[in-house]
Amino acid sequence: MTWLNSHPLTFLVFAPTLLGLLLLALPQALGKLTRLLGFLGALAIFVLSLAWLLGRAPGAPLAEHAPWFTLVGLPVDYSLAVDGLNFWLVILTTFLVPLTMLGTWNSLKDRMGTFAAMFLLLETGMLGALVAQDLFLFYLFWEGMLIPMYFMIGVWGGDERRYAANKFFLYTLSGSLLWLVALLFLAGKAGSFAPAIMAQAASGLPFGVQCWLFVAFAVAFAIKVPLFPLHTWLPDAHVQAPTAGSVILAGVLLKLGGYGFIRFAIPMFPQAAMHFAKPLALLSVIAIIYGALVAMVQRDMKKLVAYSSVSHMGFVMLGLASFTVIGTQGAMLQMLNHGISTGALFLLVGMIYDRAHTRMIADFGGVATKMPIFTTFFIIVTLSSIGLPLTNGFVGEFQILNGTFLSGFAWGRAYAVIATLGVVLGAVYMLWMVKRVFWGPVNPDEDSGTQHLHSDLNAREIAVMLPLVVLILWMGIHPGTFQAISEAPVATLLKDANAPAIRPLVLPSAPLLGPVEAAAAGHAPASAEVHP
Amino acid sequence: MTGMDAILHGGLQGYLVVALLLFAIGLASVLLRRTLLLQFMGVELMLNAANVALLAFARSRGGDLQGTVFYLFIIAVAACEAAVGLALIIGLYRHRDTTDSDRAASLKQ
Amino acid sequence: MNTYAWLIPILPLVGAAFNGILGKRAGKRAVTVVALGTVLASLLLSIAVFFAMKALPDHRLTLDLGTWMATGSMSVPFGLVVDPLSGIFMLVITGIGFLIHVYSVGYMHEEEGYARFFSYMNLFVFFMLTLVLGSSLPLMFVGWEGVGLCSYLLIGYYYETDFAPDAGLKAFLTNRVGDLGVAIGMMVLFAAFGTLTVGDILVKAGHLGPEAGFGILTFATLMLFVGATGKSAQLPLYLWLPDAMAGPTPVSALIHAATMVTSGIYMICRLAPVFTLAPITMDVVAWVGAATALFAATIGLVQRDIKKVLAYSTVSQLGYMFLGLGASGFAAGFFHVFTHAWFKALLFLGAGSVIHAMHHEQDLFKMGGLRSKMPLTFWTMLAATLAIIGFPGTSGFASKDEILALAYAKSPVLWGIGVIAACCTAFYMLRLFTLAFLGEPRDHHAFEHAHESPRTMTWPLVVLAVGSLLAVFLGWPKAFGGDFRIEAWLAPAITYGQVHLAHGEPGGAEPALLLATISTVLGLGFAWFGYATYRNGLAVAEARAAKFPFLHKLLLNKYYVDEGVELVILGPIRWFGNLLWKLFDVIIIDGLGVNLPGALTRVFGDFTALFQTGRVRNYALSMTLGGAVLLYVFLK
Amino acid sequence: MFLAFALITLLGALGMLLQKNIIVAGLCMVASFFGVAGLFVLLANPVAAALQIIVYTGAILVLVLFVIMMLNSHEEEPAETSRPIQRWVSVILSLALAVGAVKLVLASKGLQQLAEKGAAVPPAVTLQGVGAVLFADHLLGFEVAGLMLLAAMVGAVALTKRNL
Amino acid sequence: MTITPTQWAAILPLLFPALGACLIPLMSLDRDQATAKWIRGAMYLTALLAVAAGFWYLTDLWKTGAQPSFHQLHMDRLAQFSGIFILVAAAMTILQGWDHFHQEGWVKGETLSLLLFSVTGMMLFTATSNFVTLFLGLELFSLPLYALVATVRPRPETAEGGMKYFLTGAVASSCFLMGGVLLYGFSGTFDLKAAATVLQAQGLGADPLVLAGAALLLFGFLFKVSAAPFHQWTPDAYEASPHPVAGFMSVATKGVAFIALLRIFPGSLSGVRGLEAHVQSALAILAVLTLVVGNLTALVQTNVKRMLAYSSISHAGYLLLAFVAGTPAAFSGLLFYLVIYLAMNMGAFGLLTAFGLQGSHTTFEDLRGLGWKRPAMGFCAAVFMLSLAGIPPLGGFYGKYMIFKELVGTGHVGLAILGVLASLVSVYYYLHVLVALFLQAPSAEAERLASDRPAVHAPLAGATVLVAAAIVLAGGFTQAFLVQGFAQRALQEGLGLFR
Repeated sequence: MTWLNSHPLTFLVFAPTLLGLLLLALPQALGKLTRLLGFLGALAIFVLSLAWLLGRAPGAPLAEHAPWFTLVGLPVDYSLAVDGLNFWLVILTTFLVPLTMLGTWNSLKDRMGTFAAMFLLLETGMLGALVAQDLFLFYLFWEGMLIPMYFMIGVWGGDERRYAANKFFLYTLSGSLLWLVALLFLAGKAGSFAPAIMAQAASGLPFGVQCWLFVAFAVAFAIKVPLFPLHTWLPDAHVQAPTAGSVILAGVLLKLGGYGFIRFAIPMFPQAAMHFAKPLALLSVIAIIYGALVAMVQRDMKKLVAYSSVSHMGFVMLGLASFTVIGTQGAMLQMLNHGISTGALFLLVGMIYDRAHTRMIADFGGVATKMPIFTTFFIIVTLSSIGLPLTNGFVGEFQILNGTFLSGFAWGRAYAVIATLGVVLGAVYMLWMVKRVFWGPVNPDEDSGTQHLHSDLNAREIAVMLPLVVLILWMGIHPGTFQAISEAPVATLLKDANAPAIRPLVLPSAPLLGPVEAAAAGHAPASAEVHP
Repeated sequence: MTGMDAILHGGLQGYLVVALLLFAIGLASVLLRRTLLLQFMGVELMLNAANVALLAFARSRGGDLQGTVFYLFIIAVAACEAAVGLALIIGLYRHRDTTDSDRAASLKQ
Repeated sequence: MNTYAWLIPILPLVGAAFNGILGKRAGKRAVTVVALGTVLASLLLSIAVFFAMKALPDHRLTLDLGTWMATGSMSVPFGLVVDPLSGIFMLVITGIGFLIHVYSVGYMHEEEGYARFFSYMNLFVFFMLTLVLGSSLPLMFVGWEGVGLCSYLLIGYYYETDFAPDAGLKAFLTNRVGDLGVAIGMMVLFAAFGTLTVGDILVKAGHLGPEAGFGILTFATLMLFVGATGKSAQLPLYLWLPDAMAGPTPVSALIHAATMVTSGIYMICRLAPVFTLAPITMDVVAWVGAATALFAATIGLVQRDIKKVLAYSTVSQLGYMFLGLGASGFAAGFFHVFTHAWFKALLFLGAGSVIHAMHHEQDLFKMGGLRSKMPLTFWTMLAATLAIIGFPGTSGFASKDEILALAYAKSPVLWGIGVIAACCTAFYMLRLFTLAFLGEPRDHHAFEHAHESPRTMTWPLVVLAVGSLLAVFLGWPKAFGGDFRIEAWLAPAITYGQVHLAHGEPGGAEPALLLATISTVLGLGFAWFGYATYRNGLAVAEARAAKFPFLHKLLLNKYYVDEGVELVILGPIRWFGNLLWKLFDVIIIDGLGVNLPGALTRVFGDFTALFQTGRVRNYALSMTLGGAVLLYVFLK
Repeated sequence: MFLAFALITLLGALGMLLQKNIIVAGLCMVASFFGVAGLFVLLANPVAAALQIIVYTGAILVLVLFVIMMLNSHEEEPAETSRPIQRWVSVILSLALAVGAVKLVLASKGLQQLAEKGAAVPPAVTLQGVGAVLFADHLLGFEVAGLMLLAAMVGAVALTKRNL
Repeated sequence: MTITPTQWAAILPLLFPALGACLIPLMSLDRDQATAKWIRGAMYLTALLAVAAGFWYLTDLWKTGAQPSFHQLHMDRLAQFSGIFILVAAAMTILQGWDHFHQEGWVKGETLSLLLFSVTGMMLFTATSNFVTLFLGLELFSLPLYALVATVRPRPETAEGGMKYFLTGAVASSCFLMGGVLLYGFSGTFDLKAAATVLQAQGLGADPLVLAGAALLLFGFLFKVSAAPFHQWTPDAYEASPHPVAGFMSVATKGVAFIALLRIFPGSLSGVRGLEAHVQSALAILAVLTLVVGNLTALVQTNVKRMLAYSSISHAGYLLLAFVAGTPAAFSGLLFYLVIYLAMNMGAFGLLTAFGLQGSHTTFEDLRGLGWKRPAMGFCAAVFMLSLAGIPPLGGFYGKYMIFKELVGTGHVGLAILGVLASLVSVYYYLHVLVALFLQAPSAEAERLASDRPAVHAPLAGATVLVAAAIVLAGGFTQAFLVQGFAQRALQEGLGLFR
């Protein structure tokens, strides 16, 4: 017990592995039992993570540090920590895993135990990558995530699963291998894998080298995000993956890309990051619009949601590229939002797929008549996804857009205005899909998906969706719960990075507006940004 | 003695030239002949070339006996190679009824 | 009392939640009680709060309920502001809302989705109240988008039909385009003023000189106006409103006539000091308003669907309001909102009553002679018709006249357009009225079964009719010697924080009176013309239409705008999306960027595999080549 | 004398390389080995010369010729397809190697020094001397050579023994 | 002529397997042994015992830290390290072969005997810097392998594979010999360390014939590690040979050749100034070629064994990169890599045995769905393939990690990028195995294999595969221990690096 108290993060990260290995060791004949065991274990881990993370004394950091090994003259530390930047992402992960297990309870017919084990191994990878404070450790977890995900897509996926799984694996690996070279280069210069020391070493390098290093980091993370034009693995992976895989892919895996930027790429190479802010933002804006336009013409619901992910994650990247507290905070929240909303969407699509065995939009029509509860949930999640105020989607997007508009870069305003178009397009593709699937008369075709819908959501499925809906509203109405903790770290980070000050619009003549009033008007808690 | 003279008059250089030419001819027969037995003989030639060079060097080092000892070992190696090599050729002949190495090319890609 | 003001929006929300989640199980009676009860409670509370506000010295009641979003320099509170402007709106929303709720009890009583309907309606009231009471722009935006959502849900209420979901989608998406403008406007205002709280913005704007308006503020206000055109169905974003009639009639009355569609006007009034700083925007507002008023009115002339006529009429009247606003007549525009709320709600409810009586027959050409069958509806509709055509002494007369007077001051052309639109309005309203209630019944079967509506439906009509007629006393036009009391009422709200706000000054009394007389007489003339054309059936009208086949067809097909939008905007966007997907995503990025290198690698692999010939001589040769390379490198 | 033996050696080898008939090629090989033995005599190494004739010519080549007879293929089989690239590249490489070898020998200063230093003819190698060195310095090598012969025998048996 | 105890200590580890090699053929003289299972058992046990004794003796030696020698044989730390390496590989091979040779129709003891001879030769090869011994060691381990490749005589292609291996190998060893003779000629000594000193002292380091000799010496090593373009025998020989023998060749041959290369070039010959640069630039070129050819050709293979052969070629490329970096850390990375490589490649070939694939039934098609039929073996397969691909946190990653780190550190960023791109390509064909095992429906062959045999088809092979997987997995967590405790000590105390 004392060990647990002193190593809560180790436990949190590796408990899923232990559980997963246990499930792998259990005989296959126990199929359903292993599934239950996996779920209960994941639930327990979630509860523990809540207890440890929320229950700690305010301000007390949750960290573990121990030297691990030294190879080729480079010390690698076993260094884990939870701080403002990853706090909620950790909880999101532990939350989504049991929820997804419950949500896809009956989706799989065979090898349920193995699947649950893969899921838990993936959880270890994700949690480890989130809490790792040493880049080598981070890299281990980062790559380690690929393996279970590969099997989840490849074994339990759709018809094109082999292609999708290989593509996912190779695509993401290609970025991270090149990143590894950059990592080794910098670690060699710094003599350490600690981000702070590496950052210091990086700052001593010529600017051109810094830029190359940043690009290597950025490409690895951007593939995960995924940022246009490195996104094409995502639609295949999402469509082919089983529901649980899609949920966790959208819910957590993509977040790690954005998290990588804010945790490593930006603080380590602030100058280069600033240098590349414009191209990053441009790609983000393209991703927002492009993802939305392509989503609009999709025929498969899952693919549509997948492309919507591209669009939504574009917002995250735009917020990060703005280098303002508002934008970055918005991006952090948007990551959580996307995890909840898109995760929920994939769950819902999975639920209807389990019943109708099709995901093609044209196969449906009039689903609302058959499944009113399902429809209600779908609409709520849709609204969250399109950023309706009072749902979570709005807060994130609003802050990102405002942060971008205010950013110290000349392009900020134009990009913010263009990116706003994405909000409109988001409504177009989502609601158009809703219209074609849910509204209208019941699809009269005998073989249509709607005709195969015989039951509305059962209690289990409602129990899965309710927490998500509650979160959607909670995050929309009181985002402070989720943003307060990252406010100070983000502000510090941007200050350390020497981010350019925000650029308010200057009105031509403001004779009566004195500086004192101005300071009073824009109150800025713990922030480098003060409106004049 | 200049280089060319030394070669023609049986100096060390001459032996080395003979050795290296013998080596080249041996290699050429591995590359150019298709009959496995002749290719094998090419290998024997290459070994012999080494022998010539070895003993020539040994001589110019004042009749170093180490060289002769190594020569003994090389002969043993050549004998062993002959045993194994010929056994392999016979084994191949039993299956394929040929000693043409180009015809024994089912393992490829 | 004031600290409970937050209950005003929350009560309907509670009702919505109850009806949405439990309504189906609780039964119709409980649903009715909850839905009506919450709105009624809200109404009573509103009245109390309104008078409490009036009693305050600065007519301004603010309430801070905690933080919504706070990060960096952005801080958005949950706060309410009740001042004369939002106060009157609040009363209209809860008051007319309550009446329409009552009406709906009768109108919807056979519907299966009764609870769903009332849940949406309550939710709408909540969002509408949030819109008007919210103390900051994002909070206003909550309501702004929220009412759009409710509108979407209510238009698509008959979701199992084909057209209703389409109409709902159209409404939501068109509104979204407008919301884009509001979002951008908010960003600009935030960047310029450093705050999103309306009060603070107004205070800061008040310190700006008139020269501040060019550039930034013009852009911001124009963007906000784009939002207003979306929500208030102005050119070019009016398209959704006529289709929105697919929803149940009470919805049309509440949302698409009385409240939601006027939120654009509310926003401009709310931000009047900022708009005033941007004269270019004001011109745009005025001209767009005028153009919409005329454009929609002409379409209204030939429509056969009773609700469509009213819908285009609404668009046209909204145009009027913007015309007023654009002419700096914030009070005038707002007053028209107020009066319009009464009579347009009444018109819709009356139409609903007719439709109800005719078993969901909406075609005017199949009605006729209903006067005898439904007298109460007839008389209340008459009151509303008189009000909308500006019959002297009615509320419509007062508000319309004030707008026209201000328009003349801005530009005589605007006045001219306004008058023509007013004449068209008079014509099609009388056409509607005549076709529905007078003359001979054209569909005898339906006529036989027609009957007066139940009491829950008729007494709201009566209340509204009284309102339509009496609302005039709030602002008897100055042209006719009145004091236009509402202007003074609203002044604390509209000039809030202002140091030097330029007021729109109507011209002197003499031309005003003359112009007012001209417009009134012309309107009445066209009203007679409408009556005369249709009193004996359709023959006269058809003969006349045949003389202008092209024009008639153009109007009948609403200038082919829907088709044009499909052709010019939606089609290309879909085409472009497909292009991006099939060409860019699949072929260029995935094909050339991802699969091609993969395939090339395989091809190279096939190539290198060619060297593995299986012939031992080749192997020896490549080894020899390798040896040669080694020798070369070593001896180099 | 040197030239004669050298020519016998090289021409015998060339004959092996170019001769169509396998048996003739084998006999050329014998000639070449005799030439090598002659060279060894010139190198004052009668022990090596004797071994060359006894072991190489007497044992190994006879074994090879025996196998040639056994396998019953006296002529080189006709080529399945002509492979000019293989042939020409091989020829060029071999020639380059030969020419390069001569050039290397000529270019090597160290070789020249060595040749001058060791020009004096040393006393002939005796079997006694060889034996002494073999068992003193190269005991390990001797043992290993023994193992190797055993291994080769086992290998040959494993590969060719008729009944498994 | 007495042999002192320290001399015994130096040769005993070699004597055990040699003794075993001599004994076993005697056991198989009995004609009726095909029916007598116990004779087979006795032969295998003898072989295992010989290996175990050598292993036990070597580990004991390692613990004491003694580095005895016998004439030209120096049983120093590096030799002990490689001896342990070879013996472990041999033990795994014997265990995997137990059932497999039997199924392939070959039960006689010659196979085992040859294997043990080869083991002896390998240990000798890595334990000396004297050219005579080196050459004899090379031949002693090569000749039995030529024969071993062709032992499964009923299969027609085995003799072909053996012949190819033999002929190319003979050419390579002739070149090796010529190189050694040239170095001897100029230095007057067969001891390469002394030769280097002499050459440097007499200023002959840059003599063209000396350099040519060094190049020819390198030729021999590169052939044994199967670096391109000396690699072409590899896939053919592996395909021809029984699975355990292929595994043994891929691991042990490559391993000893790399260790001997390490001992001779950066070790013994380091005294010749300027040679290092030549070696590095030559190896850089060949490493690139090896990586490209190995990986690309592996990509298009349909036969798992051939794929593994090309993969072993590409691994030679990574290992060669360690020489390009040329730092002690890179060499310790190399040794660590070899340890993991031993486990994962023996395991990978052992899988084929454990899955019961015989003869030429080793295509990807034959593997279909077997992963689910034999979950434990499937799990091992995943471990091996992902480790071969260098996916963290498996052991294979750390080997590459150390080599790449040193490459980048010594300024060869381009080579490092090429290396990672190559491993990206390699991921594809390693995944191909997993695709076949897990992602495809079982083939008829898989169903048959699963139905008519016990759960793990060849128990001993299965066990070795499991052990190998355990080593690979553990390698991912004990990497620092392995590197510092073994690889670095071997280099430091055996070769004198890290000074």
